[in-house]
Amino acid sequence: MTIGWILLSLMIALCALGVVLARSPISSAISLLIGFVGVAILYLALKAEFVAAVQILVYAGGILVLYLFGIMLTDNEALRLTRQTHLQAWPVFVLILVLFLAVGHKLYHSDYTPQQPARLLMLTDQSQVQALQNRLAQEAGAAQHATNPQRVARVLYGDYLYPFEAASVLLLVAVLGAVFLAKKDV
Amino acid sequence: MTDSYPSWVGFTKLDWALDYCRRNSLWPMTFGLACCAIEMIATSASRYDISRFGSEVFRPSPRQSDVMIIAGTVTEKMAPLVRRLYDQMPDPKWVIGMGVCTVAGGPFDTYAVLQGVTGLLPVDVFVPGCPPRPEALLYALLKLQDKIHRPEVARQRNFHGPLTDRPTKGWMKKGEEIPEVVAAYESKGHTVQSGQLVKG
Amino acid sequence: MPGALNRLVRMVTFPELASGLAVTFKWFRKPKVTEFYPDARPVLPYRTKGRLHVEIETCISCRMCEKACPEDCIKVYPPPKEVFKTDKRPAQFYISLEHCIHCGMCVDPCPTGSIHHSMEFELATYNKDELLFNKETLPYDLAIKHFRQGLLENVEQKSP
Amino acid sequence: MDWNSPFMLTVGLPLLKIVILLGVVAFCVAYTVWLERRLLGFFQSRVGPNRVGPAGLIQPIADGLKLILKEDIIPTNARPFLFRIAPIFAVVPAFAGFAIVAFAPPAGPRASFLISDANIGILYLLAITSLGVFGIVLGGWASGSKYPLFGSLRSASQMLSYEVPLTFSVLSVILMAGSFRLDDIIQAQGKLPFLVPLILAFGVYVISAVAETNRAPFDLPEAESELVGGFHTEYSGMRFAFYFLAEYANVVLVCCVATSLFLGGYKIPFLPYETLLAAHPWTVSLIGLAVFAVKAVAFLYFYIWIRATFPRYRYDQLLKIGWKVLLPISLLNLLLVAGIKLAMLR
Repeated sequence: MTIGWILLSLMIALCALGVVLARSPISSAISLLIGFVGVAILYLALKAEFVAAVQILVYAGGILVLYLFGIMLTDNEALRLTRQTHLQAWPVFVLILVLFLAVGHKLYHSDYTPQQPARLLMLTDQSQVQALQNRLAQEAGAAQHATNPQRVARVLYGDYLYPFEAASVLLLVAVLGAVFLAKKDV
Repeated sequence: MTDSYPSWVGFTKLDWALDYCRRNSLWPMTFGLACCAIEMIATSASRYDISRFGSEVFRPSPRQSDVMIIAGTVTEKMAPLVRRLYDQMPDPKWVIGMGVCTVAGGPFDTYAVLQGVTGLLPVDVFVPGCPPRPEALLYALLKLQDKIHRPEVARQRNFHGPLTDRPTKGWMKKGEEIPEVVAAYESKGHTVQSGQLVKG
Repeated sequence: MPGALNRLVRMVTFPELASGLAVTFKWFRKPKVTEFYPDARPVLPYRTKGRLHVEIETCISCRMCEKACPEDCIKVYPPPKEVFKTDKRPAQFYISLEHCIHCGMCVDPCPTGSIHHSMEFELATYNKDELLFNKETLPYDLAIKHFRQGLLENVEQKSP
Repeated sequence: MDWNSPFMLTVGLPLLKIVILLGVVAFCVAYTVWLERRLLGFFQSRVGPNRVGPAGLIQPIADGLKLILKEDIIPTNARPFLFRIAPIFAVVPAFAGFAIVAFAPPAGPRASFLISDANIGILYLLAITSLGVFGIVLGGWASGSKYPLFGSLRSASQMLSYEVPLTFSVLSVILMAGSFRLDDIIQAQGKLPFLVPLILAFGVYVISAVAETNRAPFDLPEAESELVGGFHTEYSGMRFAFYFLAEYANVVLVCCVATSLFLGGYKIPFLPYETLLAAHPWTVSLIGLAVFAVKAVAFLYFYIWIRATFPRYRYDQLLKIGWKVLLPISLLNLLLVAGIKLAMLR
């Protein structure tokens, strides 16, 4: 399993590199597709089937096709004739490396365990923490028999209802803005 | 060797089977140049129904077609395009020249019309007629199928003989009397003997 | 209000699409119109203009057909003069199906009715040369001629 | 051979099932082509292919072998690598979708007629079929020619547009059944197929499924009169056969899914399958398979009937139907179903 995980992570990392470094935009899109599929397999290995399916459905089947649209409708010859450099990639690479090391260091030295929801970390009162932990344990017991989508739904529409709704309002605003911008005469 | 097997075991060659597939799946190109195209369309329509031979899949793209039916007059201006479409077809490919225009220019003896497409393309089967009947095109298709399956038939000269490996039942043979005609003659007191009318 | 209701019902039930489907289904159930050509002989009209048949025995080498032909696909070679006095049959007779457009213009001027259309349409060849017929290779069928003559008799009998 | 060994249970048996299913599906797809050609012939008052073998039954084999034997052309302007792999992108999702279709009730603990009893079955199906668009888009782009490019662009936008109402109509089924598993959905239709309560969703599903599989009257991507052959104009021989296979595999998949979601799958209403299954497992399973096949073929017949009847839509009409008619209808239907479900819970 570990070897499989390492191979998969390597594949995803290579695909991510391919997205950034590939000269042809279509190669970028293809490696992005393979990366998405790899991430979906990773989710499957973590028993998060719902997220895996949504990952493929939304990112690979929807958004990436729109990217391909954009690529195909651009003037490919002109793009090929333009001299391209990857000089910008180096400072970005250094920045990402620093960020990665910082987050890794912080994670390595913290007592954060992924089982706890983020809300648990924000609480300071020990009794509150205990109560919440009890409730979570109960819910986990109940969720043991629930299917994966049900568990996702419970988290999404229970613990994180307000952020979820806020995000949808934000998206709606973005959609309206896009329509407004794209319309020639309002 | 064949004696040691039961009689229902058939022996064949792989080539035979592959040629059988090829000849029964001749997809023509959607490609008409003049009035013969109308007859070609009629051939694919309900009454003559070219689909019975597996050839109704008229492909719009030369890449997927097997047989090009040059249906009509090939003008000098169109000739390079016809050749180009032929070149774009993948092997193995065949050509049926339909109508007298493709044989020798037909009625158009002018500077603008190619006097026969033999110099342009290798034509497998010629169908004379102006335009030929849909059945004539079907006959040409059958002849082409014969040629694919038994290439040796194309080398021998046969003057409109019957198809070599297909029984043509109910066909009129040379010198054979048509029953209705004979009946009509006999009602008038005449007789017909070996194709000759004998007045009674 | 009933109009609006009607419109709503039409919007939901798509009667146009249903009637279209009904039409195709009607044809699905009907007997088919296809002729099974190689297995069954097609019923051709009486005046089908098939391949030209020439009865060399009755031809008098008058070259009327040659002159009438708009495509110059007929070539008649009359016999030498001495022979012609007694035997008027052509020395050679060419019909080129490479050019023949089956117009029938050669049939009408023929004084002896030696040249006429047949019902033959199976003319496809592998070789272009086979479309040129001469006196020896020109097959013809008297039965067809008689059939056509019988037809003409019938027509004459019908029209007073 | 030890059928109870863990290796057989986890690897051997599923692999065997996959091989059998692939064979069966490929066979079904080939004869779907034959059925379509025969039925189209009947609809057009002719007979269709009937001379190659008895009733033309060898026709699909002849076509397939011929296509495999044809020359494989890669145009000069094409991107060779993408051009080669694009048909695979089209075929794999079409066949992978069959993994979760429950064809018949299980005859035993290890004799089920489906490969994966995943609890996200329908979501997996939607995800996998949404990948099919890549084969079309990449194939059209890699051909290096304008008609395939236009065909693939049309196809992609059409498939993206119709995926939304399709998903919404499927969601209402999921809401009714309360599960993503196809088997649960079929079990929920024991008394009444979802066709009756969800007639609106069924209509939306049929229309968007026809559009998703790029079939007439929504066969815009390969509109011969405008674009030569759509995205597969430049493809010949075996690669074209792959596209052909993918298209018809998608058709068969849509028929199977419609049977499972709306027509009650292998169930006959009011027939107590469970008690019968305990008594005669194999008989009931095979009867269930036959019922499924009959329903799927009936849906396929309807599919071909539609193709034989309606003319092709114009492109703007197509998108208008997708976004302005089907999407509101399917949303409304979803809200209705959710409301009824909520009222029933109370």
